[in-house]
Amino acid sequence: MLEIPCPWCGLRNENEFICGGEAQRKRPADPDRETDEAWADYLYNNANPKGVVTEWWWHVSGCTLWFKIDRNTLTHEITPIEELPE
Amino acid sequence: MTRLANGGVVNRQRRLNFRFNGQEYQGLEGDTLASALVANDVKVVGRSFKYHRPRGLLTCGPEEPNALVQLLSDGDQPNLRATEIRLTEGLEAKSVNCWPSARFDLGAVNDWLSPIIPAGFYYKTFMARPWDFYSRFIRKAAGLGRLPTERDRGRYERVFHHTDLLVVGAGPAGLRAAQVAAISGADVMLVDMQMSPGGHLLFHSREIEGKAGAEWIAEVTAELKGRRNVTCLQNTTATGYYDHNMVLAVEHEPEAAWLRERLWHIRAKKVVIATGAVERPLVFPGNDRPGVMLTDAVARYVSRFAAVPGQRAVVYTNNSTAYEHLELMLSVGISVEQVVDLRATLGEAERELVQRNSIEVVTNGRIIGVEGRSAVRDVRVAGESGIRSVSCDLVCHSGGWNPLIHLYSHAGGKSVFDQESATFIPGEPVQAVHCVGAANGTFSVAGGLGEAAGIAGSLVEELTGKQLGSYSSRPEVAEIPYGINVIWPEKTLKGKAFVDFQNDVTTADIALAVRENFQSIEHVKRYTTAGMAVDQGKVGNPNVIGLVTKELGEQQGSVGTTTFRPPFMPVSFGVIGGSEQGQLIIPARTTPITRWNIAQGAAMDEAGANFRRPFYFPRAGESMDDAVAREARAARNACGIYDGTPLGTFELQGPDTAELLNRLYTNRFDNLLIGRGRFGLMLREDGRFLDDGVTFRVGPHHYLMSCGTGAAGVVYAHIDRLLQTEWTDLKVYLVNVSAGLATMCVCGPYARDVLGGVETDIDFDESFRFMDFREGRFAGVSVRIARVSYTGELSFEINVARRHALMIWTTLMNAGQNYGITPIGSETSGVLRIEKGFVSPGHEGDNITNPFDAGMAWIVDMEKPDFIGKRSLRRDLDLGGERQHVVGLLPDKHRALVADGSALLPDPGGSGRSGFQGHVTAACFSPTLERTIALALLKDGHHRHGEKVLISGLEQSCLATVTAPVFFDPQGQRMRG
Amino acid sequence: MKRFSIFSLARNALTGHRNWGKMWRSPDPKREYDVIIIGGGGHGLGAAYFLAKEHGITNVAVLEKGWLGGGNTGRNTMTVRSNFLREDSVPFHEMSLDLYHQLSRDLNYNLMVSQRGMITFIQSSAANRVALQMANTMHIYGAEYRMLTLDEVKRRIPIFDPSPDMRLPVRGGVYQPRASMVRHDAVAWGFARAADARGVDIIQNCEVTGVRQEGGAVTGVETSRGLIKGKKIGMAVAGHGSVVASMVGQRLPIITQPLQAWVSEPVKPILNEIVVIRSYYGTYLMQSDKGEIVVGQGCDPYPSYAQRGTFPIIEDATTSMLEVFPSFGRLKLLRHWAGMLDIPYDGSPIISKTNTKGFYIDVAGSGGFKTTPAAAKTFAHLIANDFPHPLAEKLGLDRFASGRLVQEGGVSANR
Amino acid sequence: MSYQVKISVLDDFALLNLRGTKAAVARFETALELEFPKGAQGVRVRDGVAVLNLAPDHWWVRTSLEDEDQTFTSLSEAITIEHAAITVVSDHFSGFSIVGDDALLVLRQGLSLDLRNIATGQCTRGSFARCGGTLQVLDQGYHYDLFVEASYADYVSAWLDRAGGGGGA
Repeated sequence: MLEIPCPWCGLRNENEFICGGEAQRKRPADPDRETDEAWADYLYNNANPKGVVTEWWWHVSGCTLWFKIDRNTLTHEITPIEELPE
Repeated sequence: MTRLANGGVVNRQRRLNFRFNGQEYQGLEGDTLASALVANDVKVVGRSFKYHRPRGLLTCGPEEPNALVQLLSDGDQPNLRATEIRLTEGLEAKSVNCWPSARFDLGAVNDWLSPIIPAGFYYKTFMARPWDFYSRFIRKAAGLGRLPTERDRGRYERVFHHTDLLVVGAGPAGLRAAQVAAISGADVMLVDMQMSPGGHLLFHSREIEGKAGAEWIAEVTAELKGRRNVTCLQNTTATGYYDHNMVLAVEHEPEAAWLRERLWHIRAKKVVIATGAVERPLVFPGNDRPGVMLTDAVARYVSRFAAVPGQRAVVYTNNSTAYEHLELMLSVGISVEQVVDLRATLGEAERELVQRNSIEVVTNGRIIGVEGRSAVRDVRVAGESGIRSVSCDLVCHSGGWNPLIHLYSHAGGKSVFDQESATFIPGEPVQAVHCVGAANGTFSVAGGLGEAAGIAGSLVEELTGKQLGSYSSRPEVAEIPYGINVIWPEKTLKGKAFVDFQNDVTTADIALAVRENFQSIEHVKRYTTAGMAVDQGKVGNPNVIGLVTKELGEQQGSVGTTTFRPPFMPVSFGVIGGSEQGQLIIPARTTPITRWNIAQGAAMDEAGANFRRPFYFPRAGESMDDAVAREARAARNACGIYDGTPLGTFELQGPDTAELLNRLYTNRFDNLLIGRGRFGLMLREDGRFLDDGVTFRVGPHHYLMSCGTGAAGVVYAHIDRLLQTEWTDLKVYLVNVSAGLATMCVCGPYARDVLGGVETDIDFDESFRFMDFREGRFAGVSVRIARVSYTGELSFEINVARRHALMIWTTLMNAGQNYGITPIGSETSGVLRIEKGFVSPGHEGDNITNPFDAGMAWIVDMEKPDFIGKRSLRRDLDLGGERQHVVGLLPDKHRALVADGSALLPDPGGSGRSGFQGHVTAACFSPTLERTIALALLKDGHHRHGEKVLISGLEQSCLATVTAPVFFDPQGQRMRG
Repeated sequence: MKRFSIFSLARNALTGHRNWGKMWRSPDPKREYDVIIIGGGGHGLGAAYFLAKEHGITNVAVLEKGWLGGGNTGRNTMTVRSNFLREDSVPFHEMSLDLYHQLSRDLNYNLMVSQRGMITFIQSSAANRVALQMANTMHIYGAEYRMLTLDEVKRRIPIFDPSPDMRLPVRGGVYQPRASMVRHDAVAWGFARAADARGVDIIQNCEVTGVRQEGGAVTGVETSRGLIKGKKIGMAVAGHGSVVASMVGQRLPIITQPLQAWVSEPVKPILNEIVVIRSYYGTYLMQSDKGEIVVGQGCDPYPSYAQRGTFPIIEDATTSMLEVFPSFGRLKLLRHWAGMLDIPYDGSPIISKTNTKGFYIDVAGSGGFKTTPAAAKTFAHLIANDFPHPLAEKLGLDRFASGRLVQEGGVSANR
Repeated sequence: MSYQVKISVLDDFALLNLRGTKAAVARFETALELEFPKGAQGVRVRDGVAVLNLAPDHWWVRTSLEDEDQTFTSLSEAITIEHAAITVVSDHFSGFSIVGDDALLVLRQGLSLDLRNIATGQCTRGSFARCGGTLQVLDQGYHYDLFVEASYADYVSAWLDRAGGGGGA
């Protein structure tokens, strides 16, 4: 059971969060200018690496913040990468 | 009876009667079932799984492979180990998987058939007929115990716990680690699976720092119990090590007496594993005969339970620990006929001990046979001076020690082969886990104590930052230095030599697997089933690995272990899932009107997001269809009322809310006026339906959005994610107010009359237009009322604070008495929806249609710069091609029965199409039109109006005409009037 | 290939089973092959078997980085079924079931295909609607999937004993009689033996670390045992689809997520059918021939390659199981593990060419054990002919470019 | 036979959900004459009005029921052009008070967070049983107030009854 570092609430058990997927899937600024192939890649494809990936996580039953962490998908080692905006 | 007159930790005043395999016996309080059987000279305790060979006790602990029993007297539990059952008055048990009895078992025929049923024989035969022809018999022979049929009444509990340092195992090393760590003030938790602390010190009287073992244990335990920062749990098994130092443990008899077991989720900052080791058997022909036991087990039965397993013993070993027990055995009258040592030379301490007690030792010795099918009679020993037969009734053997590295391995750590102790010990730890003592391959008590103190001290210093001063002293303990030399048996052995007692796997099976090119250890395990039984290879696996390595001609240690998987010991499903039974498995969410609905006798069913909603309100004698028809007619012709509270309701406030809505919905919202609402459609990025609903503009920067029940959670996540991860520049606050704001709908031609009958300052006349909302006082409380309609009728939706909801509801019911007000269920509102052809994301959406397919082009504004899903819609439009469209279906037979999900096929007599054409998304009998109607997805449906298609259901099929997807009041005059 | 039968068993008993010979050879890799299959599980070995048997292509190598069947083939719950929703996937899964039922005889290796039937409980009207939609669609393609009343459910499953105040009362079920259980390891071993006998080289401990290309076409693979040339490469590496496909720069619409399974201690036969408690966390369970209760549930809620799962999945599934089989409280969990599934966006398999010439992919999707023989057969057809098998036409990567997906699995809405 | 704990329903509480920028907070503080807590788990109390800091820009104001309207009005009037959201959510939540020596033995069955880190006079949000919960610590180890979304009230009270050791087999 993962222990995930929420920037506001600190370390919490995985059952308080929802995984938001790969963070580098940024929504294109102007989708109309995307080719069909680029748009399909954004919609459906993932890097899905075996190793470190930057992910969104949502502290849904806590402070409801969305935040990013680096997580190793093989060892589940987690590195917090977001400090709170003061 | 071979119970010693004194000694052991048993209460000789308290005799306990028990029955085993139909025989009456007596044991003492403090006995386990196993020790009581030993004290009563019971040799055969069970039958092996495959060959049904008679089996005796091999061990004295939880790793016991042979003595699996059905505990009849306590819940008829299957597959319990006799070594783990505390003896109680009136206990009754019998051996598993033998018929008619353990003494005489017909299954033993397999022992004679063994030549033609080697490992994996079932892959090579049983192919002449379908497997189920054979599996009927094979399944009966398989399976060990019998599962009871009546309900398990046990109460269980699940808890989360956090600690700084967790110590697993309260043997000498574990006790010392906890003792040292506790000094620092850090939170320490000590967990141990035995009934009382002490580990192997309970079984072997050893002196530590000049004190007797038992005295040392009592001292340390008292010290720990006296500290507030220490939690001690006995009779608690740590069963698994999971991510980020989460350890799962099962507490068997918690002090909260109404509980049978408690499951602990322990999140620790640091973990010390002090789980000790189990003795490894030697591999020799007949090593499974009743009366062949591990040396450590013999010592435990004698010293702990004063029960003597045999009178004339032969000791067979390849290491020094066997010699530690010789004097104990002699002291209780066991005559040591001979010691057979596989090694060429003995250690100096061992030689001195055997000379002192004039015991005959055969070095370079091998046991090449054991006689006695249900009790050992004699053994054949091959030494330098030839082969001799030695008569005996007990064979104590020791092949070395297997450190219990299960938890360390679950944590992700790899094990390494230690040549000196010839076993697998922990390597580089993964996660914050540290092994000490025998679990770390340190087989001396003194060494274990030193390690434990050193590691525990450094860990708590790291945790607390405090210096603890000197603590890693290495006490002197009287013990023989550990020495071992593992010699694997040659292939020329005659007779069955077992490596896995429970699954009956012999050295011949291992050789066969390797010969057939199953050379990975995982292949050998799966092909021979070695290590796959209930004991999961705790005693046998290292022997399997050693033999495979020898067969491959590799260097010992080069072939690794199979994967260690939780749980360390089997765990009852009761404690895993039994704490949230019945209504607690999934929350049943309620509204203030739920109890009223139930009181009215509504047929409740599951709606979205775990809400229970009334499906229809049957009156006496009414079927569902009758009730739904009555309710629908009331809504169309008089007045219907339903509870809309489960719908999602969100407040959006901020200067950029209009821009946000423009990007979320397919239609425009930036031109919505205050006091007005608008129906909006929300898509996913892939252009498919997410949800639809009405949003009102309450103030300059203040909107109220409503959405479908099931979609509420998904829509909230969708918007919140966009605000926090993509459009972080938009100033909008999103607040979920679904539960706090009750929503009630009054619809139908008399809706205005019913509302008029209530004291209010709100005017409900024609100036209150469709999609307007007004705020004011209603029945004495402040409300917001909107003209929104999901039924196609004139309809008013009343929003009121939850605390007033029931009062408003009953007020409306009273006001509507003489207007035929009728509560309508969601089955009925489903019928009304189909009659109006309102598209539902969950039915017609079906994850594949886009708004154009659903005939909702009117709500899609492709001129907007961007909205979620727009790019995907453009892709759909550009690619074109045949798509499934939403259509209406009118069955030729007016009263045809059409089931949801029925498939659509071409009209047999009609157009040249073939194959699957689509399916019915929602069908019903329409009381308004007095005929069956349906909505459906049909290939190229928009262009096939007027065509006939065949509705193919499981029970019956019927022809139907394709129409536009609306059957009643297409212009919507009733709801807009 | 030595024929296996009761007679060959008896004959070999006389010589102490010393002359059985190898099930498959362990050759050193040749410098070049016509076809290189990456992945020695059921799909990879099966594809090699069908290439040899149905297309006469035998100069084939199957490269496995670990031991045969060590991936998902050795980690599933042995269930094979074909109850699906879409016209583009029902026939494909039906073919898989048909092939399974004749595979023991074709391979002369007993896969222990036990036709137990599968009963999915219906606990809400929404569930009833989905069951009907499946039943009607499958009915069109001759696949039997019929509704059961509550009494019929109770008659078939004697130990079905739900508590009176169940949160979602069982009101009936939907039944696929042909759903079966198959001994998973035997699928890999059976295919390996038969493919090896036809000349296919099966090479274990040989990890592919790179794919060589020239002018947009593959020329071979770099492996832990050196370079192996080949103009056609088939990837069947369930759980590692993205990792291997990235070697040709191909991104895929999949996420790797653990799917756990666990077994109880073996007990005497008490349950024949495969039971699915769909509305309680998608829990399903059955009893193996050995007597163990085998249980599974949905995937873990986040991507992982760790081949182990998170415990709450087992807790929720156990609570669900105890709701319909309360006597299982005393039964004990013996062992739990996890496979790694490549979960596609629409939940259906991907058997397809890619942007790189000669590089073909078979991504099993959610639960690849049930599709093993059909995927192997259609994958072999694609590799041999460079155009898809009729039943796999709609299962290519092109469905993602056009957005015409084969929507079987639940789709995470906020993607 | 059950734990030493008294579980009862809280009925006299009003909750106002505040979202706002720094500028808005300054307005809130003057309106309530109370300095807002800074940082996670922070709570500030001034004669019966408590402000709980739930997230970087998210607070609850907890007061008595009869002060609900007056508090809402004074907060709303304090805001002019600042970006803020003030919402009465008293009806959105149901409250339970858990008091007794065994309070932690009940809470630890539903809360996976580390209760050692939440001291008297602090608050936090986390997953509780199968829904979310907001915890306010009145006396660490002894007296906790727990708020859950109102539609889960029946479920949580049945859950607490069971966790307390009561309820049938």
